[in-house]
Amino acid sequence: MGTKDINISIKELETELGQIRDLKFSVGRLVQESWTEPQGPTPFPSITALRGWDMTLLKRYRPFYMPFCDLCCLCTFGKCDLTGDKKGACGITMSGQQSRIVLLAACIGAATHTSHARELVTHLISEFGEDEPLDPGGLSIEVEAPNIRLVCGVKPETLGDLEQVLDYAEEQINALLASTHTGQEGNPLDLESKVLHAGMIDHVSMEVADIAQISAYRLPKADPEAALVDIGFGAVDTEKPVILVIGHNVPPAVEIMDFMQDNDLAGDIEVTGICCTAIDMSRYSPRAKIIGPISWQIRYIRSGIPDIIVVDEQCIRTDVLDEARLQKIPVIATSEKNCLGLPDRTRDPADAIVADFINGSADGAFILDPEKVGEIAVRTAMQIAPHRKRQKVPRSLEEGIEEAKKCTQCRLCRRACPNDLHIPDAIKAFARGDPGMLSDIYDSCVGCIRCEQACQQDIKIHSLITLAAEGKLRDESFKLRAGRGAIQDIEIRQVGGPIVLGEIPGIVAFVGCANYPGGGQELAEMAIEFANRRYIVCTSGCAAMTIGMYRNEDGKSPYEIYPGNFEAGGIVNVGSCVSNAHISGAAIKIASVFARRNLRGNYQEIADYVHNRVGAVGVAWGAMSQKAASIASGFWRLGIPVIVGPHGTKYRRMLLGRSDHEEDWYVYDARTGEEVYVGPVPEHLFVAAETKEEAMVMIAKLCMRPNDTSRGRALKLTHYIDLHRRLIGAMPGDIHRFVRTGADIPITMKEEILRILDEKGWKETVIPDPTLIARQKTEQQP
Amino acid sequence: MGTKDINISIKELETELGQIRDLKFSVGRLVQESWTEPQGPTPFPSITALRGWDMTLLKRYRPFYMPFCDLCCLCTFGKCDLTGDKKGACGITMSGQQSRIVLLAACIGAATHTSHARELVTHLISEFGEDEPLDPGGLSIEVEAPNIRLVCGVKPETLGDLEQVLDYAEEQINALLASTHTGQEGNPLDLESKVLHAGMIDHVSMEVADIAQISAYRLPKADPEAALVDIGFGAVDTEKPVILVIGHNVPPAVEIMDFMQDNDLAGDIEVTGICCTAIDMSRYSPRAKIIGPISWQIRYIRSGIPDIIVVDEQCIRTDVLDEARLQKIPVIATSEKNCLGLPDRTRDPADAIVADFINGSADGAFILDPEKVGEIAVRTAMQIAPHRKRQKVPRSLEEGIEEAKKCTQCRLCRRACPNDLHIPDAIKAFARGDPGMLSDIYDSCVGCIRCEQACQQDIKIHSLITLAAEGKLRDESFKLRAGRGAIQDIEIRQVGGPIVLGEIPGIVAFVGCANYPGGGQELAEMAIEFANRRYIVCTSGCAAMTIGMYRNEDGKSPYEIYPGNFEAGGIVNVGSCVSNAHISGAAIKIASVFARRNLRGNYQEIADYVHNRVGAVGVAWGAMSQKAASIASGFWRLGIPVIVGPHGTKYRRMLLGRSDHEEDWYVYDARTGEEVYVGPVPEHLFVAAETKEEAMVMIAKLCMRPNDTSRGRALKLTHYIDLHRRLIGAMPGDIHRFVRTGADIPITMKEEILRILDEKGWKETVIPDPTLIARQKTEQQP
Amino acid sequence: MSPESWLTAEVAGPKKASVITKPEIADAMIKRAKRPVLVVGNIATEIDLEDRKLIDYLIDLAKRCQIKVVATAHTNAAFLERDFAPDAVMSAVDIANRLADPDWKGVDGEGAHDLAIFVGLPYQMAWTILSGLKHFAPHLKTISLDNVYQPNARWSFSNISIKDWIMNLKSIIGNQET
Amino acid sequence: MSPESWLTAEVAGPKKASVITKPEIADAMIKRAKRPVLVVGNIATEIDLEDRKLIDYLIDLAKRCQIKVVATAHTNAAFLERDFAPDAVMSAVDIANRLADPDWKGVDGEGAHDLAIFVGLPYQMAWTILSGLKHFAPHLKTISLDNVYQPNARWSFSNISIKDWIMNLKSIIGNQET
Ligand code: SF4
Ligand code: SF4
Ligand code: SF4
Ligand code: SF4
Ligand code: SF4
Ligand code: SF4
Ligand code: SF4
Ligand code: SF4
Repeated sequence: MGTKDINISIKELETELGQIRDLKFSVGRLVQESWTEPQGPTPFPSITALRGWDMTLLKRYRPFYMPFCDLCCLCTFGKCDLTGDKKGACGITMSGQQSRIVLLAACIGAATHTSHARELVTHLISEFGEDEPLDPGGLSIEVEAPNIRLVCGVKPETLGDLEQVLDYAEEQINALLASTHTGQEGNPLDLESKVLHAGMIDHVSMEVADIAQISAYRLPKADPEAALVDIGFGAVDTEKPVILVIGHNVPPAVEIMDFMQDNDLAGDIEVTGICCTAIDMSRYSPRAKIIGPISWQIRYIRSGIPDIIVVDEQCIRTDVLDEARLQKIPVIATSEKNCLGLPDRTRDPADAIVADFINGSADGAFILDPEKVGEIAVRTAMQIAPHRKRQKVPRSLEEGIEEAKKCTQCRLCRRACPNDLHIPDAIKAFARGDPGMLSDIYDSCVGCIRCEQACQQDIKIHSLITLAAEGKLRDESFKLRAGRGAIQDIEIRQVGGPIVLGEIPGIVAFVGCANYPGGGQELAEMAIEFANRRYIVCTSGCAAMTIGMYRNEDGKSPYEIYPGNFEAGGIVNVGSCVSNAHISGAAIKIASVFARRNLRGNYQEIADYVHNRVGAVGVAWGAMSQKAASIASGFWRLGIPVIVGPHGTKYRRMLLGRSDHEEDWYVYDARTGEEVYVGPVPEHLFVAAETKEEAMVMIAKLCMRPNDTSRGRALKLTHYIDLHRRLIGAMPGDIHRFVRTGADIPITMKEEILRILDEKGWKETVIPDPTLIARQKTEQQP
Repeated sequence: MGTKDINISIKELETELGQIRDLKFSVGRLVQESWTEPQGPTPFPSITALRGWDMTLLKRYRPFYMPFCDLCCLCTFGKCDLTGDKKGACGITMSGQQSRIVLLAACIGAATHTSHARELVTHLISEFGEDEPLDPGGLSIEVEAPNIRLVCGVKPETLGDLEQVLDYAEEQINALLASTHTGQEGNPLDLESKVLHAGMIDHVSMEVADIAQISAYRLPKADPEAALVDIGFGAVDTEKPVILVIGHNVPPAVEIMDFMQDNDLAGDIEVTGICCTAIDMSRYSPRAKIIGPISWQIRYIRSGIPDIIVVDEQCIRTDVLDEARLQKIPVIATSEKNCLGLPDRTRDPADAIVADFINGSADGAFILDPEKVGEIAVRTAMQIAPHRKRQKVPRSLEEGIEEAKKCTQCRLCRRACPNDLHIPDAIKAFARGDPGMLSDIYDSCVGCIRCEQACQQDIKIHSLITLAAEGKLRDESFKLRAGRGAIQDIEIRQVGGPIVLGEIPGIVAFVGCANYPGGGQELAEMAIEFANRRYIVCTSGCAAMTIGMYRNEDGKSPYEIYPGNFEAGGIVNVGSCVSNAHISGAAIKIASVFARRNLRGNYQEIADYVHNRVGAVGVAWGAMSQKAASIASGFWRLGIPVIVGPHGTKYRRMLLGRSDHEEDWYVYDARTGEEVYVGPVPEHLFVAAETKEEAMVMIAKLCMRPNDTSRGRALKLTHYIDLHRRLIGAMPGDIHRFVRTGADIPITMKEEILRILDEKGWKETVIPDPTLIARQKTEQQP
Repeated sequence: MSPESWLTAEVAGPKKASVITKPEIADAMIKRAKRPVLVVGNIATEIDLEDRKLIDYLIDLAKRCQIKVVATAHTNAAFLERDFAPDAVMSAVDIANRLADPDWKGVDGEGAHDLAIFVGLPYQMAWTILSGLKHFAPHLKTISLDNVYQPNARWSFSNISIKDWIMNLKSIIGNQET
Repeated sequence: MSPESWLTAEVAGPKKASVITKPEIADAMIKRAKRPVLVVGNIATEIDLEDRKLIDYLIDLAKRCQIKVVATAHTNAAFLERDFAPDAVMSAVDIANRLADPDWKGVDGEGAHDLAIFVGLPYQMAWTILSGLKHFAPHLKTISLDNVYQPNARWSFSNISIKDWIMNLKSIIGNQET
């Protein structure tokens, strides 16, 4: 599809240049003229073009479905009872239904990034022109768009070139979404293959969005030393006017900062942000301050600190207007996708809108012009701030305690809390004057206020929690390394060998949302553990923020301790959610920049390379959204495993390998064509861990790859065994599956392991040049 | 967005023609050069461009939400309990959640038609070239694409021109789908506005699909006398080899018929179809035979009649392969959106595939080449048929009765039946040898086999039903007028006046799926009732089939009795689901061809015209799917009300007017600028009727419009009152709301009505030149 | 007793109807209501209860305790045949939509209803409509008098036999006389 | 009694766990099982029941009726501290995935388990995992021994107090002795 769609044929054209007859050309082909790499087999792949590869993965990593409901309610034939082996009125089975829901989520996620990219690219073109060159990394980057090159087989050079990529993405998502219609695809594996397709498209669109904004807004260009920026409640100077931006699409925030700059107000106003817009504006200007991830919305608005709130799109609480109204904070909605029911004042003069905000006759406006938003936000904040009345409720500890006394101990709050936190006990203690338990709850609270919704006494539970934890809140002031964007080609060249040979034990990417089962600290601990073990730690989005909101005894955040380089022991914040494309991009670039495989339109071969050689693992500990689902899907299609927290089981299915099924773990040896047993590496493609301890052991385990050299494998095993011993107790029971030859055995544990191998009847095998693609077995690999 | 996306700018281009520098042009603009109509305010409208119009409608027709579940389970923050006034963890309210689900359904529906159109257009371009002219109606049609012209502001002339329209549709759907992401749009009315946008896009895409296939395949071109084709089980000559096609995308079926034609087999094989592919292939060749709507799938496959089954996309039972396997019928899947888990044999030689089907080594194949499918289907059917073994189960009445005796009267079947049919009683009677009740059930059974799924005794209930009704089944042989496609401009000119003045009492469109609450006969009765009353009756899709599956005392089907002209008393089958665009198109053309309003990019004005003047009502009595949701949404945005059956309440909400709120029913009088009370016309935008009687009375009522002349209104009232009296008993209680002046009163009932008006304190008002658009009130209308 | 939806898949929850375990419950609710309304769907004209139709019981009920009656669909015709004039004729979604409006003045224009009794609608339509009221009419109590469990009503019978149903209806009607 | 999910929104149905109204029920199921397995999640190491931890009760249970034990997450460490070696250490989804496979030979390689007892997993994770087994392991019976209702198990306690829980656990363990 893709390029074909934008073939253009003109019979006759009169322009100022003269008349042309019968001109035919294709934009896609033009763009490629300057690129000599030969086209691979699947440029712009259709929704089934990579089905063969998907089935290869899915044969090994079978879906284990965990229905989140016994029913299907997607059409008016329903609801249909799908328990037992019942089929719905359309014939669908429970497994089909679950994978259909996964597909729906992946479509929503991919559509969200694609639409975000579309809006951003359209805006940037209108501002910078379609010829604005793409430059995500200056001289240090030659492969500027690994996902786009790999998937689409084109090499985008300007903002305008990105449009055809988005056309393709939109077409694909549309076809995938259509597949979820009642009476379309019902085969679970075909639906799963479509999920993988959605994920792949998602990474393409994320890449579009991020390289567009990096290029046009001059965000850090693959800079390992991007600035350290402020993060945390306590970092805000509340004496100044305060603007709050929430969401994922940065233009309004950029315009706010530009307006300040142009009017010499840069030091006078605090621009604070939540979620990815916060990350992206801190990439634009290190003066911007990040409050925290998604879960900080309620507590920050209720603090009464912001003087105006600007929301764009995605991950914004839909009740932001209600909460803001209680605090009398005006709200500006700036995205067509999130209008909040506000009146469209795009064409009204800024003066009028500011005046309405100040005199309180308007509590919000929908304004589709980022520049105007910038002006209005700044002017409103400046004018409101001096008269700002803090509305914090309850106003004092005493008032809070009085409120807590209303509690009847009905436990409905706890039964509404996704983390089953012991709220009633804590409220009881608080009512007696002891804020300790409630303050503890703050540490694992995801700020969803479901507890408040459930409380029949209308106790503002979340407000009490933040009241009890006020000291902690005020103390939240940390440093985050601004999102650096892509990974440099040179970094890839340097680590490519050690990674592929297994001598850097792995790349661990902590990504995704903040639906943590036990607080954000766990995430920071994990990141630190693996950085200390000299894995390459990558991060993005809410996870990147969370990792920054932690300090050691010396008061330093991980970003102040570990370098931002893509190297062993680095903690690499690539940026916002859309920057995730640089993580998949790095894996792809290992295949291309380091291993010199052809990239262009050559998805299957590259994925096979990554799956068998690049010991990367994604960890989405608080994965919550549909975007998180599509991001994960994109990693899966590249054969990169993803670990989620316990809430991740609500995504309806895992993709689990069976280490005990020996027949599943054969690969072709590209050198000999033989099939070789390589053990369960990586064992799973999508798996939920119950606790951070389990997650850490899993990370170490899932970094193993068939291509590991013995030195590499021994190193990886050392980490795996060490973590297992420390966190789970005793040696792991499956070591024999990961030792291929005697040389794989970590020297320090040689005897013990040899004894185990003996018990298990272990047999030595060979280390192949691994591939899952049958046709590749006869080709010689470089 | 739209055109902007395909602006092309080339700095330098070397072609065989020479070198060009700095060429810039836009395809959209080019296409428009030949069209002199001035561009309206909203060509290629963005997702909020028509928000103002939507809010005008939604203010009058407020959503009444009927949640289908107390929970939201869309992300891993959930499930969230939304009862009471609880908000979800993302802040969404129950009403927001319901409209989000409606939007999700509308997106799936619109994506399905758009993807269908894309697949079709891509295929047709590959076959006929992008320059193939669009010609949906020969000389009788000038406005070839009313929806496209209206929405996009472009005038497509060739197949290739349709691609930019699809690009636009895909972009819009993508943005709408993104809006459903957790933490995006949560305002119910904004979500509803987006639903309307999805519906509008849906009609554009349906139009693309149908005018493309009409043009390329030379389907009937707006022909009121399109052929009468066979429909029904009994119309099939089972002595011949039988091919069954199921779905919505006609190319494989066309290739089947072309292969037969090219090989002189046209008379030797029966090509039979279910769903819209059946309708569309009967438009291609009147030899094709239609079995029936979606609900006939199980009974027909189980009959063992088809020798091979070819499925394409949409509304295909996902268990078709399981059912076919039981009958040893091979299945060919032909769409990327519905692969059925079958091996991809697109590149295998036809001989090999046919051989595998014949010798039974393959029970299905996925083949992405319609031409190859045509050959394989025909050859397989020819070779299998002579050896066909009927597998019908149970094989005899006796066997069936034995099976019925296993029944324990547990009632689980009835509790699984969407229509709560009295299956246990009927099975009991059948076990005693009396098939009567079971045969009665056949009449209202929608063929979903949920009863069988529930039965713990594994009784093949649906098979017993068809066994008991075998006589009826064999007797199903009727005539359907093949889908004529568009409405001619001349027809529009002729009926435009009478419709707008109210002198043709209304246009009633029976459309949509077959999820009938009480059997298809009700639909036929309704169609006949309104044709007899000289309304213009339109139909499409499953509804068109159902209306055809009925005969009067003389053995004639409605299509044999009523003309196919778009005129009072006609029954106009426009075609398959995508042909619905011709029904909205006809309403639009009344505004443009008849009333000469500017069409181009002028959506709001035209919708306002249609809403206030064109007495059209859609009836989707068995609406089931997400497509039905998006089709209805497209009608709503034009201000055309839609009635659904009782199952339609599962779409989660109605759009209901409040006849008792006088303030809701004012319009501007374009002549005077005054606001005038016009009564609740039409009273609702989306409403479910409980029974066909209620539906009929509602149809008559919802055809009234502010613009009706007194003669027109009197006529409409006559029908309304007459139907109300006959079906509901007594005079309707709201006549006073519909009488504006004495002249509106039907003469025959003058006294009685005057008395009622008197009792109600009725006051005379004026008949305005109605519009809901404030700015229009000062303009003089033609 | 864990009442189950009659159509197996139409599960509801967490907010579910309390079961009318004995007629006195319905009774008390009707008595306590200031402005009850009875919404009768078309199936009431079809169901045989001993030698009468369901609708005949409902007429008794309406008369004896002066409940306003709304006839949906074509149920009105059956009422008229029995010389009983419902207070309003309205589609089921229309009456539900009005009931959800706390400012609506009721079928007689004299004030909002505080109790709505539903009976005789198709099961799934009653399910969805009662769901609408459950969620959006907090000021209103609802009772289903069908012989099947309607989880979205405030009160409902569980799935009971025709015999029990008759007994219950008779008892409710009878009690209201006293 | 209509058992409710502990987390209010995690409603299930139509297929729902039967309630263990008295310990004898669990008892009988365990006795009847040929190859039971006990899956213990990390929360078992945290919950205090009188002066012991939940895990201590589970060790008693496993020992006295010779049930194979799978420790998920880092629960193994707590077992080892107590000198009890679980038969397998596995993630919760891993053990569930294997249990759903009728051809799996069990933690000891000697044959498929016919009963899986779950306890100590986070509520929502137990909910989803038990749902997976409910739908895809028709050959397997499941019991939840947490003190909250787990609708997707075959058998579960309703939401009971710690006191009742202790009593029940003791009774089950005790009964197994005899
Ligand atoms: S799938 Fe979700 S919305 Fe539907 S019935 Fe189940 S819990 Fe409710
Ligand atoms: S999509 Fe299928 S399973 Fe779901 S409600 Fe509709 S008919 Fe039932
Ligand atoms: S706000 Fe915190 S304590 Fe309240 S329900 Fe959500 S996570 Fe639990
Ligand atoms: S819901 Fe409210 S009243 Fe009940 S225990 Fe929680 S805080 Fe107390
Ligand atoms: S990481 Fe997740 S929650 Fe955070 S901003 Fe991104 S999508 Fe939203
Ligand atoms: S989308 Fe909102 S309401 Fe739905 S499950 Fe997620 S947080 Fe809860
Ligand atoms: S197949 Fe017919 S009888 Fe059976 S459940 Fe469906 S509609 Fe009812
Ligand atoms: S489900 Fe089966 S056994 Fe039960 S009543 Fe129906 S036909 Fe009889």
